[in-house]
Amino acid sequence: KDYVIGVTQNNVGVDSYQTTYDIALKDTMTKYPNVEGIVLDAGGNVARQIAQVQDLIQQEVDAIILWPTNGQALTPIVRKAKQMGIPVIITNSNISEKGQEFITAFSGPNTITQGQYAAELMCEGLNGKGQVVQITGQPGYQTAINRQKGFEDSLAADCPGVSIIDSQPGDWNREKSQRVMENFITRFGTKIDGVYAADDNMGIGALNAIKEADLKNIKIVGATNFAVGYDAIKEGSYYGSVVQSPVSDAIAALAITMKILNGDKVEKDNYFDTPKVTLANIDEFERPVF
Amino acid sequence: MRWNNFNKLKIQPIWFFVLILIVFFSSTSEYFFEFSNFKNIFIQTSTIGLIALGLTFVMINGNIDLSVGSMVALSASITIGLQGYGLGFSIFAALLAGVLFGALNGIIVWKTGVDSFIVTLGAMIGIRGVVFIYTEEQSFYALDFAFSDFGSSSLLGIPSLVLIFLFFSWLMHFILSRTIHGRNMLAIGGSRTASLNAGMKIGRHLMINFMICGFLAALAGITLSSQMGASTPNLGRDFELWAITAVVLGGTHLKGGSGSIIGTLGGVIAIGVLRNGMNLLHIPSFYVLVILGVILISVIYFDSLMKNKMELSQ
Amino acid sequence: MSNPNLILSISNITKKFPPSVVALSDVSLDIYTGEVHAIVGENGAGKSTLMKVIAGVHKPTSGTINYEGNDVVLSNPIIAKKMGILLIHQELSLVEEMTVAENIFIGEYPTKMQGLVDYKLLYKRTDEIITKLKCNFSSKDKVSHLSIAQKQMVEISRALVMKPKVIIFDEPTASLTDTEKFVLMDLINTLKKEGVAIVYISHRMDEIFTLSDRISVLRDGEHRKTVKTQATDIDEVIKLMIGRELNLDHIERNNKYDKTVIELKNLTQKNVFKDISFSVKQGEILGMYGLIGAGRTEVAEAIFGIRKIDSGEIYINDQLADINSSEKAVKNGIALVPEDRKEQGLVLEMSCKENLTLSILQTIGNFGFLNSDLEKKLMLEYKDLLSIKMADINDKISTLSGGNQQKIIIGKWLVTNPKLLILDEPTRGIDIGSKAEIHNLIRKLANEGYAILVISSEMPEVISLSDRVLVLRDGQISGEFSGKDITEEDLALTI
Amino acid sequence: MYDIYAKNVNLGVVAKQGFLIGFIVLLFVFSLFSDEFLQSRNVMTVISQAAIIGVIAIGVTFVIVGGNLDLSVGSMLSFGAVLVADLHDKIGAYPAIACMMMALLVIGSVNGFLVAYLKLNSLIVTLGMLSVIQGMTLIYTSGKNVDITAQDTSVFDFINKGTVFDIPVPIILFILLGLAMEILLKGTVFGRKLFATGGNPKAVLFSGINSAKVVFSTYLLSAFTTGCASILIASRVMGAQNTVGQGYELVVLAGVILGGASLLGGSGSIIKTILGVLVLKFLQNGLLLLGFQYYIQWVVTWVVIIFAVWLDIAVTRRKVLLD
Ligand SMILES: Nc1ncnc2c1ncn2[C@@H]1O[C@H](COP(=O)(O)OP(=O)(O)OP(=O)(O)O)[C@@H](O)[C@H]1O
Ligand SMILES: Nc1ncnc2c1ncn2[C@@H]1O[C@H](COP(=O)(O)OP(=O)(O)OP(=O)(O)O)[C@@H](O)[C@H]1O
Ligand SMILES: [Mg+2]
Ligand SMILES: [Mg+2]
Repeated sequence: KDYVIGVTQNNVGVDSYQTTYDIALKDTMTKYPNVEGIVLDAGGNVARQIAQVQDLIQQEVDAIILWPTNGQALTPIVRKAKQMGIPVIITNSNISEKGQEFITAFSGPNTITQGQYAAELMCEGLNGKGQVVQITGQPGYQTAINRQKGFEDSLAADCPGVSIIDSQPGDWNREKSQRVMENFITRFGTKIDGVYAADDNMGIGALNAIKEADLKNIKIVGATNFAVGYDAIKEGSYYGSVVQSPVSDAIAALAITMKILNGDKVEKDNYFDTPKVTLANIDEFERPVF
Repeated sequence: MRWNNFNKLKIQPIWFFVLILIVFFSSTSEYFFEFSNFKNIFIQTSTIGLIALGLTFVMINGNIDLSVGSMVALSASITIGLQGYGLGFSIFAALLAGVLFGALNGIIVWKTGVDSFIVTLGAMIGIRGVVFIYTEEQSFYALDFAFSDFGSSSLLGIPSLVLIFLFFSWLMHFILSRTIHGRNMLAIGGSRTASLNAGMKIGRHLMINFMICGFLAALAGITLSSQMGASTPNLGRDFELWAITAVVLGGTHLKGGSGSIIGTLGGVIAIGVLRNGMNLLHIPSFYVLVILGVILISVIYFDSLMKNKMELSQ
Repeated sequence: MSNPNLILSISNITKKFPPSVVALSDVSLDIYTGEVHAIVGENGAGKSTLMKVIAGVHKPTSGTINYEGNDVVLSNPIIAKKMGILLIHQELSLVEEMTVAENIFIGEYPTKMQGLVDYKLLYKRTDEIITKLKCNFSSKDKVSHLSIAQKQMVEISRALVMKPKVIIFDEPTASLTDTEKFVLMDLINTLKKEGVAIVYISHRMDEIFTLSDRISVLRDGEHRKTVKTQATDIDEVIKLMIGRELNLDHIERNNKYDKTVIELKNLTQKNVFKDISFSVKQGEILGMYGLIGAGRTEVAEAIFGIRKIDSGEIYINDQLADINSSEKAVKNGIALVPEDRKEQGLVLEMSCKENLTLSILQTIGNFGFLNSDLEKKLMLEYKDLLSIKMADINDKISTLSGGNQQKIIIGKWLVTNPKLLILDEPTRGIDIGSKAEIHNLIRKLANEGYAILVISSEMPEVISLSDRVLVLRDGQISGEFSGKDITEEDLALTI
Repeated sequence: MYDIYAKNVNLGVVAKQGFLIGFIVLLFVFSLFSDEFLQSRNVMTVISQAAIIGVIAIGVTFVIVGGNLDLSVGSMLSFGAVLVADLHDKIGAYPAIACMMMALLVIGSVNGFLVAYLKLNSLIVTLGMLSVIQGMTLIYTSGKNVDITAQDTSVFDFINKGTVFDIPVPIILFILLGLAMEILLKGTVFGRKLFATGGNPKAVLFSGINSAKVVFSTYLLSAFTTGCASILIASRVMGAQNTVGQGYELVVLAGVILGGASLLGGSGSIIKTILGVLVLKFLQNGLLLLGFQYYIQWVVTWVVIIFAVWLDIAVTRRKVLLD
């Protein structure tokens, strides 16, 4: 084999998105006959991921695909990789400003934009007026922070009629999110007009709680459209979400890596589009596989 | 007899595993048995290692400290967050925070009689909250690479972080085996009543060990943040479990009364070698979990077999 | 104060344990230097409690303590120890995982520089001490590897570490054999000559009378009387202790049975015991005597299924029995009252009642549910039968005096109605009255057809109880005696 | 003042319940600030939420009383939930429940065998099992979420949303299980043996009791109650995530210890464990209703947990303070 590509994933198995990404990446790798892949998983643990990059450098791989558990903390080790002459491709979620000079390329969605999209959906769904609660991802994680920031900033700027009455973390966990929503309902009752959940997995948890409390007319907006979310949109109980395919995410990351290995020129930032989806345009999209 | 000698040298059975693992991985991965890889292993284990050193003391007393993981995050955040005032100051502040929160844990255990498990479980949640309040959920990063360059620097070919870890291992070993404090530690863990009857100041003693543990956890936070040139508020989650595992693998009993730094060192390195080796062998991540668990259990199984043998040969 | 030798004077000490126990009421005592002051009393009379008050472990409910002419408040053992009062506890207070030396010097390690233990000196001084006390273990042995008697010697060695002015021995000889006992007596006499005040608690009258200068008697927490040893005799002391004449009459032994209950053939465990063969008949009391470390306890444990044997067979009722667990032993009708009460006998956190019924849980269950009425009934029955002193049957067993704890353990096995009852040091720490009662109980049980194996390090006990005596030496049977005419000389020659 | 032997202070029945008093104070304080807090709707919600952790904690209490630990319950919960949710669509609700229970009992007996018969350190064993089971779960699902999509979900709907006498089924299950297990712990021969084993295993050996069997059973019990919790969680979210139980082991343990069980074994009570779990959950709920940010909630939790236990100790004077 000509090339060895080392991959360290963020946290495979924590949700279907990351898992599907992992499977897609491995599948795609087998399609390149001259490539051998070493796919590791950091389990969401920064220190472990640093160790894994170290171990990949130790094995003198030809390129590293990195899905950072944290944008800042991986910067020094990425710098080290660069010093050792190994190109680093960041996937899914970008690393810090300062690290930009050491990476060869980034490929993934723009999570701030996703937050904005969600805000636009929410604004549209509530006709520019109402009170929403927000269920965020695991505290401290970049995607969670970005989606929250994009959502909040955009609402404040472009949709002043919609206000956020509380935010609590749902930890990317459907059961936790359901619990949080139950407590929101106890506290705010019918004052709630909308729910923003940082992914559909948690959004469905919120939907469960809403159904159980027998509340009507609450608009739920999620992100990373999951199959359950897709079905719920179709059924009309879920307002909208943002489509993001882990398969294209993975394929894009690998394609760029191959280009780099083959010596082709690549763009530094390679965002792929993550369109909004609602009942109105749902037929344009396939049901997600996860 | 053979076992007897080992016992005299106080070599814990865990070291045989380290040996076995090294032989195994050396023969299965071409990258394993290299100086640079051992450097990596040591750097990788130094974080959990420092924590485990402090935990050994607390656990010999028969207590436990679950707040170490959160302490790592707090100290890392302070180190990076206050670097504007000079690195020396920020490191001092981080260590001070470690000692103070350790003292707080200790004082509560001492003065209220609440089980240390509860006290430090509370602190694990609460200190994490303090971290998020202080950082406002943000990751911090170092202004330049000077700090992370230190993290990857070497002295006489040995990484500085490894030297720090080895120095503290030696120091803790010295305290445990040579000083009055060390002897009292084993006595208090072995029998509260006997220690009380002997007139020891148990409460104060326990508190000192919590402070040492807090200090070392804070130090681990500093060394870890120097590897990352950054801090994240989620740093150190589940570190407590791995550190405790290392300590127990090293022969310290949860109920207290026995334990050694050399054993803990063995436990730490066993886990480090295992993780490193599995990375090098490219084992799929789901299977890593299964293998890790199975090996952990087998280690403790063989450990008990060996201990039985030693007992018999005496 | 007139007498210049008066060092410790306690006045009107009362100690209550809420809610209802009055362990000491209005006790006053004077302790003099250069004297051995014996304290006697039945189990639960308050001897240990009084000593704990003196050593700062318990705070008295009321009363004063005057030490060297000053009124003092001994709020914890550290203060008492600093002032020169040392208590050698009745219950062993050792750290099992540490060495002999570390235990003897616990809290008092010799140092070099600040805070560093001087191991050389530590082991040197320990070696001196244990040679002086003729101990047969080394300073570097782990305490957990010692037998209970050896542990007791470690405890006693502490008296030689500091130079205390008052030493209190709380039943130091309860688990010692004669050899060590004599060493201890020598030690006490030396200390006395050096001007140390010694308080000595024991249930053995012979010791009391050979050692002491003065005897104080406690009964039900009250100070009955203090008498000069020379001016009194055993009968008077006993009468003061129990408030009546002691009936020392033995129950007549009769033996109308002839069935062999258990037979051991060449039982061997490598390095522990070898070729042990004997049998016990129904209605027979077999005594087993030997020095510490002879391996008697180990043989008992092997019979009880908790010690693996390397070879040999056990026959129960002439049938080969494979007893490889204590569960099976109990099913086979074997009962063992273990030698280490605290470690092996009691669950300290449980109540008296719960401890008593631990061995028959299976049989008193009602489809697996506890039958608390029956438990209560049994406890009350055995409380009377064994005259156990306790405030309430639901009290934690840890609050009972040592002797009463021992009675509960014996009771725990009597309730199982065993065929073979093994008693390992059954009267250790038991007062003279109860001891006589327990002895008679053992005789009665034998008369009723139980087979009984009594292990004891007390020669008189073995001789007066047993129909037949086995002597063990270094894990092997070195002699067997039977009939009424066993003498102390016989036994002494074979050990 | 120090009196190491004066442990057995026998206070009145009321005074003994320091923790209960703490709990009531907590409820009272929250109800001052939040009108919704003590409304039956909210109370029902919280208890239903608490049922999942509470049910596991009931089983784990047995393990703790025996002087051991079970850290594998978190992974076991994930595994059970994934399994029952996945099988629900394939073979129907009841067979799925039966299969899942069997699987968890097998896992429980592995735990039990290693700890009770091989006498291995329970912390390491169950931590190892935590990892193994998490791996198995991921391998089983290939890392994907499981959703229940079958048409007929009546059984799970009943478990999740049904009521009996207006009380939600999870709460009923919780209470019944709690009562049954309290009786098992306090009123049976098994329970007595367990307390003795936790208190002094040597004395138990010398009493002719096979403590290994007893300890083994405790792991079966914790697997069983975790199985019950798996059903609750799967029917609640109508699906399962591979990591749904992650971190539960510590919360469960916190509840058990809050309830006064000692990690050293030999003490504990199901009722108090349940109280411990309720304290945790009402605290969480109250702080959320007051609208604190999550990290402030964490700090408050810290203070309240320690305060609650301290109150328990101070009121009952169970423990003597160190010098
Ligand atoms: N901590 C305690 N709580 C309640 N009662 C206690 C406690 N300690 C001792 N007692 C009670 O006080 C009384 C005196 O006990 P103590 O141990 O002093 O007796 P003793 O004379 O030493 O007996 P023995 O000869 O058996 O050792 C007993 O009735 C005992 O049950
Ligand atoms: N922990 C141990 N490890 C190895 N050998 C031991 C241990 N304990 C005792 N032995 C050995 O077993 C033998 C008998 O022990 P032990 O002292 O208990 O006998 P014993 O006859 O029951 O004495 P006693 O009942 O008078 O204390 C001795 O040879 C002793 O050295
Ligand atoms: Mg006494
Ligand atoms: Mg013996």
